[in-house]
Amino acid sequence: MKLVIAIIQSDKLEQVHQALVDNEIFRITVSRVTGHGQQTNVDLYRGQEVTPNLIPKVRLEIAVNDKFVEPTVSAILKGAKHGDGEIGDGKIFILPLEECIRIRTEERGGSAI
Amino acid sequence: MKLVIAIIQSDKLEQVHQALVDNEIFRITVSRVTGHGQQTNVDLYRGQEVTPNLIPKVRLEIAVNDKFVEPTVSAILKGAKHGDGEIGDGKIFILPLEECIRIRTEERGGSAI
Amino acid sequence: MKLVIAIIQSDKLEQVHQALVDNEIFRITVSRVTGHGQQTNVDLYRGQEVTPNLIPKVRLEIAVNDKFVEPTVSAILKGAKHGDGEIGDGKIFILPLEECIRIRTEERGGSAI
Amino acid sequence: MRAARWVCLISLALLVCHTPQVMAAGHEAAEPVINSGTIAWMLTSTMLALLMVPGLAMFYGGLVRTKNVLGTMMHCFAAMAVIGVLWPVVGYSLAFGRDVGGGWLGWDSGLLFLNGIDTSVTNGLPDYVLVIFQSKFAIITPALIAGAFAERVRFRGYCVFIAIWFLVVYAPLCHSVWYDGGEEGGKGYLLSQGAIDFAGGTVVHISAGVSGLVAALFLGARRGYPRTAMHPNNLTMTLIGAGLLWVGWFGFNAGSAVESGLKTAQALTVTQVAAAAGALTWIIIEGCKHGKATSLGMASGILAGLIAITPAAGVVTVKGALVLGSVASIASYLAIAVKNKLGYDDSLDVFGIHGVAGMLGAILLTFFVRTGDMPVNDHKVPHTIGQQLFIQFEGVAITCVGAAIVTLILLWLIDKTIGLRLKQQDEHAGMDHSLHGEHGYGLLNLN
Amino acid sequence: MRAARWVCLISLALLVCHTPQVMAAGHEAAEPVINSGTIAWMLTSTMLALLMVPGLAMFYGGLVRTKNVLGTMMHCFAAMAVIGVLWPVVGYSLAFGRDVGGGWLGWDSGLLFLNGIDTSVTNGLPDYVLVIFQSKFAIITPALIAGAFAERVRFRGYCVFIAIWFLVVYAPLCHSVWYDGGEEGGKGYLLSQGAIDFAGGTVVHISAGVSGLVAALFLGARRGYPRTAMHPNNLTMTLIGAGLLWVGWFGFNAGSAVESGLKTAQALTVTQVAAAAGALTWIIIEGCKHGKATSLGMASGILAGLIAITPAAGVVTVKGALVLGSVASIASYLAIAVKNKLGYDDSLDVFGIHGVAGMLGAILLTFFVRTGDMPVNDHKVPHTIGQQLFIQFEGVAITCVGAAIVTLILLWLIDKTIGLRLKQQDEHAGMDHSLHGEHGYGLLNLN
Amino acid sequence: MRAARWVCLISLALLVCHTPQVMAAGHEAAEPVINSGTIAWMLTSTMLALLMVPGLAMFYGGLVRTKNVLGTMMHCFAAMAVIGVLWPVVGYSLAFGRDVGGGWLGWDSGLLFLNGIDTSVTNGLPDYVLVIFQSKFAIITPALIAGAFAERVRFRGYCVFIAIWFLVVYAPLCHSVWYDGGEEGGKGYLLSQGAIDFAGGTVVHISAGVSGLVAALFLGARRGYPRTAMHPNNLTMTLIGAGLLWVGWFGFNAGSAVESGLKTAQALTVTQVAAAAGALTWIIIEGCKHGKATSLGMASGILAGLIAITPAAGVVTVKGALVLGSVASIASYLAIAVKNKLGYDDSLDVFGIHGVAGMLGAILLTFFVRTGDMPVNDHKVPHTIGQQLFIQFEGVAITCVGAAIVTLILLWLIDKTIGLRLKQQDEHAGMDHSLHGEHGYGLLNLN
Ligand SMILES: Nc1ncnc2c1ncn2[C@@H]1O[C@H](COP(=O)(O)OP(=O)(O)O)[C@@H](O)[C@H]1O
Ligand SMILES: Nc1ncnc2c1ncn2[C@@H]1O[C@H](COP(=O)(O)OP(=O)(O)O)[C@@H](O)[C@H]1O
Ligand SMILES: Nc1ncnc2c1ncn2[C@@H]1O[C@H](COP(=O)(O)OP(=O)(O)O)[C@@H](O)[C@H]1O
Repeated sequence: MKLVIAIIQSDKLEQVHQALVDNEIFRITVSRVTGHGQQTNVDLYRGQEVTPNLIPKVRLEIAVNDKFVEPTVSAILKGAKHGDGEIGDGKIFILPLEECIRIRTEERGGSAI
Repeated sequence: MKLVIAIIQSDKLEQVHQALVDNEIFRITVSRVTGHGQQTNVDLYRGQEVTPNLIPKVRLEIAVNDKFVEPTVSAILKGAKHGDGEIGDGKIFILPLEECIRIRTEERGGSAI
Repeated sequence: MKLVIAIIQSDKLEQVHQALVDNEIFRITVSRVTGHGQQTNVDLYRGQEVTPNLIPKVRLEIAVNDKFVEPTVSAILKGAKHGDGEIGDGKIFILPLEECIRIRTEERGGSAI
Repeated sequence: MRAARWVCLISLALLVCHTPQVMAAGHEAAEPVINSGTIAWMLTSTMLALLMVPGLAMFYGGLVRTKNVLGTMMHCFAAMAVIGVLWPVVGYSLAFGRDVGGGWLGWDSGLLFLNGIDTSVTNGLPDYVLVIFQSKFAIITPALIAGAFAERVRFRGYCVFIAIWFLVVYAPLCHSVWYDGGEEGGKGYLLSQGAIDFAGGTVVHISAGVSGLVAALFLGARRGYPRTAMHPNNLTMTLIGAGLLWVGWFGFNAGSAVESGLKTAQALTVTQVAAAAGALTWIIIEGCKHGKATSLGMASGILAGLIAITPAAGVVTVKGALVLGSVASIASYLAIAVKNKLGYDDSLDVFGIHGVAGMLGAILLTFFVRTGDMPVNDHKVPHTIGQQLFIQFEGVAITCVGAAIVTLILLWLIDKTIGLRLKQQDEHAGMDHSLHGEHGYGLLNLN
Repeated sequence: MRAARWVCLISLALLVCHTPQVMAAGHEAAEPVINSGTIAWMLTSTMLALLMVPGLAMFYGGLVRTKNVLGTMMHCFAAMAVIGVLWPVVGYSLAFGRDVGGGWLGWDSGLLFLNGIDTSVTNGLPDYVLVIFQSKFAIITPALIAGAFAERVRFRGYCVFIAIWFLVVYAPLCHSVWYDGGEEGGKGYLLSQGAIDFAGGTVVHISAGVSGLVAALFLGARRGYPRTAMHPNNLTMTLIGAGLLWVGWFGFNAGSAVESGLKTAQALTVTQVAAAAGALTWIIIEGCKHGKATSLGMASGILAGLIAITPAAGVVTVKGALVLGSVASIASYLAIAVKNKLGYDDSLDVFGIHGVAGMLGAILLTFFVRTGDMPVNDHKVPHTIGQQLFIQFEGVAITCVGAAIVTLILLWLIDKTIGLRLKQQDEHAGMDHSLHGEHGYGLLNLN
Repeated sequence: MRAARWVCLISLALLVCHTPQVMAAGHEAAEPVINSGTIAWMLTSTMLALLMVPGLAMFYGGLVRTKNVLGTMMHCFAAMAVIGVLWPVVGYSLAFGRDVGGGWLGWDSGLLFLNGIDTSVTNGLPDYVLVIFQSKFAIITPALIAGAFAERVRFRGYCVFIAIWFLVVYAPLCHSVWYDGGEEGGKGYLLSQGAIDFAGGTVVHISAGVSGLVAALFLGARRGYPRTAMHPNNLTMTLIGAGLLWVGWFGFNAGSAVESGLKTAQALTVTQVAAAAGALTWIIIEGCKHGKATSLGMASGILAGLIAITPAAGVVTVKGALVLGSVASIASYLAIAVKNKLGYDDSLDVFGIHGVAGMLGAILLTFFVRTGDMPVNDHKVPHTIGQQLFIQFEGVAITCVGAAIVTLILLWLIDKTIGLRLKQQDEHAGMDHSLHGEHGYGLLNLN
């Protein structure tokens, strides 16, 4: 099992979610984060263009069984890109996941994902 | 060492925290997340029943030494269930943790947990 | 590759960020979390000193190539300490990271970090 | 109606201040006589009506998604800026200038930039007072429409839309309902028919509701609607907005008495009662149907009650207010249920609440008119309920049809020229970022 | 006191508008004479007092936990809906109908639905004006109580509680303190004793404070209290709420002069001064004790000052206001410290602030009464300080005992029948979700 | 200017209420005659001006970083507490006591604690009314300065600073612009020169703007400025704050007419028009320059317009208001661009907006003065535009130089004694935590 963590642009959440559902990944956990990368995002403040060092992003956390890793990644890649890819489109991180437990049934392992 | 990540229902935070303390797990980090799973949660919007696709949840992150993994899991299971377990009660993920460093003292490993 | 997760005090974010940049770590993801550890933080509520069990913290997530692990850790240690280290200064967790994908270019592995 | 009342009530006010002509003659005869009490209340009403703009911004702003909160609030503030300038420049002349268009249009080049009335005092009240009081109605009406196409219009297109809409829909309606130029000046068409519209049921709420409906249908639904749940970003703000609207409505309705006297007190009393009745009814409906009374229901009920009493505030009694408030809540509740069935996207239910409660108030009020407040026909005989009902229906129908057609043409024109609907990408990114380069809640991110 | 003042002050007002009877006789004698200035101010005061409801909703709403913010604000808005309907239907008749219960109860079936007074004008003021002004007092009082049992009551039980509480506690108290029916109508009991309660110290604040205390004790603490820290979810909202309350209080206190004249100006001045003194005192205390002045301390001090001056606003001078405001802050600060020692859960310190500052104001005012404002006995001799002190104590004591006993019975009845305390699971989940099916801050979650 | 107008306008008001002396003589001669309409409006204005304090707290509070939101709002509320107490105790005597310092200082020990005027009525208006109306100006001015050194001052130092600043800068300026003691009392210096400052352009906005600039330069920039972006934490709050400021400004400006009559209506009308013109201009500039109109731009434009019209409200016509509002927005926009170039940290642009728009309004108004409102010289001949322009320049210059020098000395003294600048660590941690022991938005964290 793997834990896929993706940092994406806020406006792409809907598309990514849709792409995941299309690939039969139904369970995700998302949160608001702020990111600092290559991207520079321009805000206006009283006529001045301001480049904040921290830009709002969305973080997805998806636990998947091994064979679902690639479908998940490709769904995210599909949904998260602006055009052919723009700076700031984000990253996907894949971590090993040792155990997964469904609280409701206490079942463990792959079936609990 | 392991990193235990749990996604639970917001109203169970207090009970889970209590259960953890009872099992001598004192240090945790929590955050607000939004989850999408099997659960459907009904909100009202001008007389219409609305089923949001993203439901507020709480995410716990607990770094523990190996022998504390099971106590932690059982504490969460105990505190997080609604009755005998309801859809939406959440998940527990266990990740390998290679190193842990206490910033204050710079000590590393199990004793820093 | 490793995923470095650090929980630090909110007021140290700026210093930590600066220290990371000084060590040539430019990409990070941060979020607001609430932590419970040894620290007791006093708030006032109508003349009463209140000790909340959950204290606002900042969580950093930094994916790095292996040789950058120590520079990252030392930068965080440098930036996050209050004086010689105070209770509540936080923790650093290091997790194994199997894969990293840059969404924009779809490149994988170390170069995508 | 109203203008007619001014004359008679202000004469009464003068009466109270006694034989002013004689008095004034004693001292410099040139000094116009003023009624400080009436002025005090009318200025207070003006301020209250202005308070409705931030109130509405809060109400609407809280209901949209986080990424559109500023854009939605800006719709209200933009009305304050755009109409706030247009009104003194040309709007007042169109609405309250001497009738030149068969009761549908005014014009008086002497009123451009309010030139001619800098020191005019009519019946104890400086002309400026009514100009500015009326300006608030002109500001709030286009802002109301914005709720119907929330979260999906371009800011530039919106500004042009409200500016022109104000000139071609609002100004004529306002003229027709409220302009009374006496012998020489002519009279607004609906006013001359004897239609009762105390504080703008037709002019403000029906016209905004219908135009909103047309705009919502013309522009189409928000992307993702209704599949994606579109959660209010801040119901506490919406609730406070509803509270401020209630407060501001006192100025709107009680100020429309254009005096500080009995009629004012009556208008304020029924306004308060109808709002409470509307709110109570809505939460009772929800309590019975869902077992839960919502805060948005409370706010919606307040609004429905206030809207229904608007055309009726000066002419019905407390019992009438209780009935109008309750029935308006029921009707709006049902109208929204129907909307959900039909599936069109009137985002913040401008038609469902303003349109429906406004029409209902304009028509139902007939049954509760206080003896003595029924308009009279040419022979000074009060209308029968049937006659008045017909007139009220006529007013509502003309407003609906007129507003709908003109709005539709206007939308089409703007959409073809500068564009109104937001581009897909901008809609996804949210208006705050794509149109205004800002974020409503910086607090959400670390800074 | 107040009613008595109406008569004399309004006669003065008429004086200013001169010989109206004669005048009016000259022209259509039927037209009642009105005082437009007084009406303007009284309507403004009414609006200001209404503004206190959203103000209180913000103040209270900001202090509870995030999951209860809407539920808490709904307590204030529900009072607006429930009492807003009850007051014109039956409440006014109970409070201001002809005395039928030994100075403790009024009744006049002609006032049901405000039937009889649709066009009444008394001493230049339409009756409606006072009806609606008074309605705000009736609305705000039950809403105040809600702070004592915040975060743990069922919405339905709460609505029933405030409805009945209003009828059996508020209406009698209001009648006893403010009803003056002249020769035939009788007089409220406390009024006839000569108790000074300018703007509702006993009726509003003491009665709410004591009832809140009883309710807090009866219902028990919130689950987890005081072990778990219960953080205010939005102190910015609380602070703005305190600001709006300050503004609204001007209407509350200065409107209670029921005129627009010297007494009004005096009441407004001391209100302003006492609020500032209360706020300054509280932050000085905190600064000395903790080295940090809190925003909640600022807000609490503002409230304590405003509450203490409420019964005294019309009768004390600026020096008295400075003293009352400061002492109220000190007393409330201490009262809350004592509460924390005792460990009961008066969640938002309704008793600690409203109860304590209210009592203190009602009693201490005796020492600062302006010469000429001291009530007179049957022989027209002003009371001595000792005599007045006794009367003030009596008023406070009766209010406390009466409100406590009746509230207790009422709580018991409701708890046994429809239930008042929230179920454990619902309390954990929060009122917003479990009772209202909503979330206050959608912005917290992605949407 | 203003004081002079009181006399003449109130006599007019009395005129309307006719031959009061005769009347009053007929009945108990002791009773002072009051003008209830004027009182009603002046009290309403007072309330509106008070509303500006929470309005400003919202405006400023929303613009700083999350960790400083409460601390910034507390700056506004602290002014309410500190000056709210100082004004009745000693401030009024300094500002409106008999002239003792060559037109720059008043003193009347009989006015300490407002002792002597508890029942005074002058020209139909209780003295208290003006005392309390004026107190709002005294409160808001120091609060405005706080924006210039937002996010980096200690609370204690700030409180001491505003207290002394009020005594040594505000009170003399206020005396010099508005005090008119007639024959015996003397006259304020600027007033005697014939300077026009209707509602406080120099006294309030220029003095606050200049003092803010000096303070910003003296204290230095926030740590991290301008490298780190300092995002507004809550622009929705800022926008609502701007809305409340607009509403409150009606009291500020129209109340400064000290009557309820034609001048009041004129002042209110141009205030509304200038605000709308300012807002529209700013968003047009932004739209042209960046393709995006921001909500902060809207709010800034509203403010610029309101500030520019403040000194001019009573004397210019609608056209003048349109010009003043627009030009003020352009000038403020440019001023802020210059600031960004120069790199000093006037955090919330107190000088860029209040200072610049204030000066501009004070000077430009000369070209739009209504015939008949131009001040006259000793021979009763109205000033020429050139003469008046010189006087206006003189007023602005004196205010700037005086405020700057005294503020600088004061800052130096406080910094050397109790300390003003926040310690580095506390600045990093944020004022809310380090100075007030609280968090503005508890909702951000789980609770
Ligand atoms: N090594 C990393 N560790 C943690 N977060 C990262 C890392 N690299 C990128 N991110 C996150 O991804 C976001 C997008 O990164 P950015 O560098 O702008 O994109 P790109 O790599 O496409 O140029 C950043 O804002 C940050 O939140
Ligand atoms: N595979 C997963 N990856 C990430 N988050 C998950 C996953 N499965 C469940 N979750 C989280 O747990 C929450 C509860 O899941 P749900 O499916 O409703 O519960 P259950 O498994 O008991 O039916 C979800 O809202 C989501 O946040
Ligand atoms: N084992 C742990 N698991 C998860 N979070 C932890 C753990 N230990 C510490 N933390 C986080 O670090 C923060 C600081 O910990 P604390 O115990 O106060 O510091 P210290 O270890 O220096 O005494 C906590 O508030 C918590 O958020």
